[in-house]
Amino acid sequence: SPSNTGESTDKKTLNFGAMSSVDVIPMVIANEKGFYKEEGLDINLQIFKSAQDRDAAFQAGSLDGIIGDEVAICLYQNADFDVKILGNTDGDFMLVAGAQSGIKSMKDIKGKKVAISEKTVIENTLDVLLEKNSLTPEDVVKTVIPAMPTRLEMLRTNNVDAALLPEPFSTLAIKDGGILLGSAGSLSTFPSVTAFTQQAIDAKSDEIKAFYRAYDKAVDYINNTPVSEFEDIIIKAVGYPEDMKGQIVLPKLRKNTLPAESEIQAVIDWAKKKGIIQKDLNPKDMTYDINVK
Amino acid sequence: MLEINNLSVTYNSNKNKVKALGPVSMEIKEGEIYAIIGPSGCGKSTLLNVLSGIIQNYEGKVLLNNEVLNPKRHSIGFIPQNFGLFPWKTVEKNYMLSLDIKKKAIDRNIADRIDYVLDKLNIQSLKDRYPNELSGGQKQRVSIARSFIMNPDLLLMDEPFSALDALTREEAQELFIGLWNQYKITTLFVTHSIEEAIFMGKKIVIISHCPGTIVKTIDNPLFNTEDLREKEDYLKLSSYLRGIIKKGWTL
Amino acid sequence: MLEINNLSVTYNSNKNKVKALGPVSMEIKEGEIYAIIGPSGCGKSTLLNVLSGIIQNYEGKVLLNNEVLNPKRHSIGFIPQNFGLFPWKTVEKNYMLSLDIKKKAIDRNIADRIDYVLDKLNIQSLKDRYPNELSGGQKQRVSIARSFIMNPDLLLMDEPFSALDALTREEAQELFIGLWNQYKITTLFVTHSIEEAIFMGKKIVIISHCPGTIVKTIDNPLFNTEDLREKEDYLKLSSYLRGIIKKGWTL
Amino acid sequence: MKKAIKKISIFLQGFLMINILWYLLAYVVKLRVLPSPIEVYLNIGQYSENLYANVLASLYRVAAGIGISLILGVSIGLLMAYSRLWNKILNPFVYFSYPVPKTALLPIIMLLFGLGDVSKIMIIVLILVFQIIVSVRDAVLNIPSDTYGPIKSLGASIFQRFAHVTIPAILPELLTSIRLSIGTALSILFFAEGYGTQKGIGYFILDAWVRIDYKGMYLGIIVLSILGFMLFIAIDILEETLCKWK
Amino acid sequence: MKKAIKKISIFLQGFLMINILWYLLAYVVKLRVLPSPIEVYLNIGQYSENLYANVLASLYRVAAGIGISLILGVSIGLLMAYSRLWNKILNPFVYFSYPVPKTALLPIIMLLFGLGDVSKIMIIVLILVFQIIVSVRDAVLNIPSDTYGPIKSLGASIFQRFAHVTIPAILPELLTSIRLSIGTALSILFFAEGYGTQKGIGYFILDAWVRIDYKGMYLGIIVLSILGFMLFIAIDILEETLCKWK
Ligand SMILES: Nc1ncnc2c1ncn2[C@@H]1O[C@H](COP(=O)(O)OP(=O)(O)OP(=O)(O)O)[C@@H](O)[C@H]1O
Ligand SMILES: Nc1ncnc2c1ncn2[C@@H]1O[C@H](COP(=O)(O)OP(=O)(O)OP(=O)(O)O)[C@@H](O)[C@H]1O
Ligand SMILES: [Mg+2]
Ligand SMILES: [Mg+2]
Repeated sequence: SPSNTGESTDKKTLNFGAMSSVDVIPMVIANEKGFYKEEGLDINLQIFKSAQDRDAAFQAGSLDGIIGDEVAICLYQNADFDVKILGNTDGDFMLVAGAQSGIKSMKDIKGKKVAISEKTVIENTLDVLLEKNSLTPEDVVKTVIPAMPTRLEMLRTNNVDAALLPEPFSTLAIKDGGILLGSAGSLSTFPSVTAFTQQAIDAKSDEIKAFYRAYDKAVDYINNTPVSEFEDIIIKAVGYPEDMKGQIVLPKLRKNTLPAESEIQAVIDWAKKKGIIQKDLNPKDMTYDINVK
Repeated sequence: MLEINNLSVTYNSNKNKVKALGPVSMEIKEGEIYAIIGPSGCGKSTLLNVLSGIIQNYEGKVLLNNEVLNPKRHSIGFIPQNFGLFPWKTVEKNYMLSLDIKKKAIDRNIADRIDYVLDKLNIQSLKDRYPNELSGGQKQRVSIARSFIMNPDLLLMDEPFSALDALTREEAQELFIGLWNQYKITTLFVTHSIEEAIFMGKKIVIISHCPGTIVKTIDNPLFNTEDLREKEDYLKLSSYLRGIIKKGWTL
Repeated sequence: MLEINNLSVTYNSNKNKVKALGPVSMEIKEGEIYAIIGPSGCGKSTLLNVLSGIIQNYEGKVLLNNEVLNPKRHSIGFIPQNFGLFPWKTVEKNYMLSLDIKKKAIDRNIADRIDYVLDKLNIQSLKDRYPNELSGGQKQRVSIARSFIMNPDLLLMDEPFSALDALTREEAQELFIGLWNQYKITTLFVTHSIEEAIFMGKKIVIISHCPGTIVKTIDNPLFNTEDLREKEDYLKLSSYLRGIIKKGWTL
Repeated sequence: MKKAIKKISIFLQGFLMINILWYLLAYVVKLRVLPSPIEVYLNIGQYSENLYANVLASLYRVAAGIGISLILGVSIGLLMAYSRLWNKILNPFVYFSYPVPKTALLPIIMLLFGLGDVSKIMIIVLILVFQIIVSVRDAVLNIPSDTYGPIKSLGASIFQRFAHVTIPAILPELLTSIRLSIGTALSILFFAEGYGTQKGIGYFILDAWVRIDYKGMYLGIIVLSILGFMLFIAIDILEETLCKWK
Repeated sequence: MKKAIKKISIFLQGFLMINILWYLLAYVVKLRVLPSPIEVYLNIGQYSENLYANVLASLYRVAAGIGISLILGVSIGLLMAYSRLWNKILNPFVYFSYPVPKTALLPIIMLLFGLGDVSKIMIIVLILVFQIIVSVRDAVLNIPSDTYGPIKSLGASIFQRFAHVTIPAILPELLTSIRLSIGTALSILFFAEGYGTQKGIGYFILDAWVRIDYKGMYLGIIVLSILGFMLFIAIDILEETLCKWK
């Protein structure tokens, strides 16, 4: 494979943004372990505390790419913002019932209060989980709590009966006696993706290729190294609570791959039905194969 | 009748005590009008504030019509230097304030009195204005109206005309004396002007430097004399008073 | 010498024009002191504001020492009613302001003059205080110091003593006249007090109702007389002036 | 009314100027985050009925928040002004609470008051009440003591002094403080309406932001500004009615 | 210094009282979101060096934001006070911008100024500058015109009038307006430090929140309050030095 290492011709900085969540671990490791440098890539990795800030920066042109989700990419495309999915990440979203909610399985969730964030992959995952269990979205009371720490806290204090949470919040909820009712991963969907603007793909394709090569290296490293060796790095960069030290379990990560078209189509249909998007989108137009190999 | 017996006042400000007045003893018969003059800071306003019930922390005794002075029981008119009108009340609400607070019903008698006072002071037409829309002289007249309408047992005035210019001042003084002659309300007023004291005070009380005590009380035969300032006696009396002032308010 | 020729002033406020003064013509010889009296609102302050260069929008001609009056070229002292001290400057900075603005170096001459003036007015010890820490009389003296230190071509005073009480006022008048006799600065002052006009004005200018014009200019033989108020002539002159005032500032 | 009409005209001028500037800026940067005002206004139809309900919901929260803050703030402010003891006790508390970033307390407020309107109103109250307390207390203490002279000499009761002097004397400051509160309360809607609700102009803006619907978002901002302005005008009219003497 | 010392003592009392109240509330509600103050202070050690750098970073942003707002606000405020024309032009603009929720403009600010310190400082400026403009303009217009009399009669130049009268006369209002600005600027750190940085006390609080590290979060809030208070004291000392005459 043609590596750009050594060719020092006007390298551009790649600006990449993500929320502090589990999916960003490979990027953080690649940065810390120097994998980007090895690929000759100069990266500016921005970690945001809220999705809105990330979106604002992305839209304002301060970022070339982000970790987002399929719903967000639909929204971008719907708003004529040409963003392409270039890969999948292994972030998962879990539906956890509170210890005192009386919910033991998906059957008990009817009529209960579920904390989500609206018009996001979180709501999408909840709806998909409900439908898989022969329920409809109307069967639960959706309670909007955008901030994830607050969503977790409302679950812990029984203000809501269940909550849809990403890692590490879901693990914390389960540690407190919460019951895992289902997850996106259990349905073999991986709604969390990496995406770049078409503009960046056109102007910085070499850099993006280098980015994914480093990503794959990081995946190899993570899969083959005990967590304890890089635990501190991710605690610092990702926003894991300090007291999870020694208890972090990472899923087996996959090297970069594009999500299945059917999966994207399902998200498009959902968003269309919800009225979140108006345009007729085509999964083919939403992905781009950068072809690293 | 107002009786003041060994009155003295001490202010407590920031831990140190300031004796501001006293001891002062005097007696004002019903229907008299007294002028008080004294150096700046000698306690003239303090005295009026005691008599008007604003300062309640004093030593000595103050009796009005043989009862301990109490603004809730007695009816006391008070005209401060800045006229004491409330800017948020119309002229009418301002001069009716006394009746309002005392919750007096307006009977035939009072209504006549109101008409007479307003007419004399020529402020009928200002009824609906706010004090800010009045000249100094007009404000003064409204303030006088407020006190005369309530027919007080005692009227107190603290430099009532000093904020007015020369001409307006003489007009206001004459209006006041006109009304006063009608109602003969027991009155005590503070002034910085010898002229005013002679023109308006049946008796003139001279107070010493702080803490103020009474230096002398003078009978004033020139009270309410027309063309006062052109009389020979005026010159004498005023130069006598001036002499006391020059000697630092001592005899 | 100050020459005022057909001066009139019109204010433009909210679209309607108010003629506030004029036409006024007068001449003040060097080393003279003129008192101006007139009814409230007749334009006295307006006249002083023109002469001090504060109002520059006037009709007519004003010449000082044969040049068109201009505060940048001329040296003009101005004492407003509230003394015009800057609360954020110490007393020293306040009285040195005139020299500061005119960027005058302090030579032997000026230093002597400063010493003399401060000494006369007895404010040496107040140097480092702020105006808020002074009594009215002290403020007045600092304001007078400011003007005398600069040795102005023209001194203007707008009711300079009216904010002081009777006693302080007489003291201040005497201090002022003492200094004035030393330096004989051409002076024009506005007053509401007939007494003050007679005591301090070599000539007394009477102004009519708004828009003010000159009703009469009177030579005052009583200027700077000791024990003025006890003189027979004083009574005559003051009752003459009072007569004019009573007739509504007309002859 | 004169003052109100003048303000409306100033507002309209400002509105026009901002739109022109906005148009030019949008024209220059040509980015989706900054649609031109024309695009925004052309799209107004699709939101219109929706907007109405949102404005009402926010108005209710803002009004309730300001109302409660006023009741609490005025009472505590008066208490502190009248009683030296209470002033001594409460002053340090007020003083310390002033710079505490109340928005950081959102999680606690949600836990204590739930996800409903109560917690939204409470956060508005928490932010406003301290400044109202301080301004009422200072306004009362700033009434020159001799103002009470004439009414005291008439033997007025505490209550009469209060009704005839204290209240009218502090009214202008109180209205100014309400005016400032309105601005603050509206900008707090952003936090308050971010959770537990599907109604409110703050929600409308946040929702549009999430959906990357910048036209909707700017429309919401404009509506919020106009709402703020209308509340300002309402206060102006109230002031002209209550403070005729000014 | 007397004023400052008095304020420090009031602050300490307030601090104590808040902590006692906090302790009681924590004891009653027994929730993880509300750890007791004792727990918070016991954990201070693990953050200490970290906190220092964070405070410095925030201080820089706040100082720069307030500084720029002052320069802009004072110049524009003076311009509007001195020139009727400019007042006519800028007044509607200022008036309309006042109630616009500036935090909603984050996308534009990022667009125009990127993700770095400049955009953080700019959002502070955007929120503060209007209130400084208004307060400077009003302060200048409120100087009674006869204040200038004595200095005009001395033939002072515009610049001299400015230095001897205008500036000292508006100084107290300016300092009050800076004091208010500090409170606002600190609470804006919450937005401003949520992106593009890993330093700052706002970031520290947000980060602790996301980590569900409530002890750290409250520590941050306390530190922010103390920082605010110290800036207040600094202004007090400045005021006592510059406004000796008060
Ligand atoms: N509230 C107060 N606390 C402490 N001292 C006071 C207070 N009010 C007045 N004083 C002092 O008491 C003395 C008498 O004051 P008062 O106002 O009665 O004088 P006055 O004769 O009315 O003076 P003026 O002629 O200037 O009006 C003064 O020395 C004054 O400084
Ligand atoms: N800035 C202004 N705009 C419009 N009219 C004014 C202005 N200043 C003064 N006037 C009017 O001009 C007239 C003269 O005012 P001026 O202040 O000169 O009177 P004055 O003789 O000094 O009065 P007083 O004795 O009360 O000080 C008055 O009728 C006043 O209302
Ligand atoms: Mg007094
Ligand atoms: Mg005048």
